Amino acid sequence: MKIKVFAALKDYFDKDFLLEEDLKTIADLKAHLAQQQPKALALLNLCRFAVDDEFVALSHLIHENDEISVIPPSSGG
Amino acid sequence: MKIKVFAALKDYFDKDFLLEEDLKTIADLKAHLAQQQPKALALLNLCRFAVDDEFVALSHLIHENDEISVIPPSSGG
Amino acid sequence: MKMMKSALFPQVAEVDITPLSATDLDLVQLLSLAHDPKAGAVVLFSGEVRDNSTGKTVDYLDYEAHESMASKMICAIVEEAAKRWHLTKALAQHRTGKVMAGESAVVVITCSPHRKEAYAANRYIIDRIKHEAPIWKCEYFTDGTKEWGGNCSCQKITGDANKHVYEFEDKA
Amino acid sequence: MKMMKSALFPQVAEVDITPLSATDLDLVQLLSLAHDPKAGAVVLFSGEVRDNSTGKTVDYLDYEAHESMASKMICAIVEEAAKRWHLTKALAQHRTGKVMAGESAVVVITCSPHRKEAYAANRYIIDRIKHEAPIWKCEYFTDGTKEWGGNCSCQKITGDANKHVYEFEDKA
Repeated sequence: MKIKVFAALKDYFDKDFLLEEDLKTIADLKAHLAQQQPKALALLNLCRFAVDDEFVALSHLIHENDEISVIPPSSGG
Repeated sequence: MKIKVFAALKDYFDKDFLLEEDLKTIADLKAHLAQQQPKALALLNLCRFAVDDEFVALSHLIHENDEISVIPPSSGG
Repeated sequence: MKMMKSALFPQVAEVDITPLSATDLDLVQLLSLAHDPKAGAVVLFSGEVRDNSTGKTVDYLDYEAHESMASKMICAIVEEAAKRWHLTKALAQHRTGKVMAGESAVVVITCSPHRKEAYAANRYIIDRIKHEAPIWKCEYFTDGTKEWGGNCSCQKITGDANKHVYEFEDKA
Repeated sequence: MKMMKSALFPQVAEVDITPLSATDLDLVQLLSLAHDPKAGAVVLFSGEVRDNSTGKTVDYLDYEAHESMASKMICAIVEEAAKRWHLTKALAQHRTGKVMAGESAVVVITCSPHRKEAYAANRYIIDRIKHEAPIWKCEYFTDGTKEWGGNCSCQKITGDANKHVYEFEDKA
């Protein structure tokens, strides 16, 4: 799967990267990312996740070629 | 006194004119105008009166050299 | 005439325009006058002449004003709003004379650090100008007829053509 | 990208702009695009970069967006508002990249026959864009420091950083 992160998440992760791990759900992905960067946990807990530009729940099943966006709370305007 | 009228009142009166009548109050002036132009009564009943650019009550006492504006309801904007 | 008296409202920068204009309202110039790096939120309202009214095609409107009273009243309304909502800048300008369909008859611009205040103040200013300023429109239709603009329908509620219902009040 | 799909909302004229812009927002051009002789009321909101934030002097902001999601979301919000308030025209455009203090970061224009709907729809659009669109600001200060913009404080009320409190709801 391909992961894209935005805004302050880029202080902890590359802005996009590939993950080869066997992660079944978005919840698994979130746990994996928090494990990689424990300092990002608070921010990850505020994030939404999107697959192919659609927001998905933590229970969403990940497919091998999914492009997953990790979306911090908006601060536009 | 000098009288100025506006908007639809000009269908009934000159836009400004002098009155020599002995009118004590704004109420007297209103009654006088309605007597001159009975068809203007409904509109006069909706109007406010101003002396020297300040709105005044019907009980306001008229002075000889007052300039009195007869102000229909606003329809600006 | 200055729209703002800095002696009264030192927090409000002066915007040096006339509240009545006999020529086209220049929205671009007014926006640039209202521009303020301390304001995060700018709200502009433009009241424009619709091309139809009561089922007839409008050619143009002709606005008449009691100029001295309308000018003072617009300034006072803008100043009151600027004070009440702590605006960084505020201005309003109303046309007089002939305004063609599609042209702007009145513009209100409010600037504030936060958008809530800019919207509320803008609405307050335009509602009071429309209801209270001694300005009247006469509609000229393409069929050659004309009609003096009716006043608002507040009278049905208040029982007095000069007492108005303001939608902004619950938001202030 | 078309901001409006006339097939869905035949009453809304199409305004052919991109919801995101990497260059200066041209308020004058946007106002002229939104111009509509059927609209008596035009409301423009411009969200501008303030020259200070949390006590520090702001040099510029840098806006990052999830561009495909933000574009779709802005279009959907504008379309929903246009339908809900029967707008004659509506558009919104948000900056990406570097926006200097005093420049406009987001513009919303709503046009309607009556002003109440133009104000309500405008507020709805900007509130939803600010709360929901995946767009983030990073503040760069004149002292050389930078800071990612915090999200709104709705979480204090809703208990969820992605559930928001909307002030427009009581006016819809």
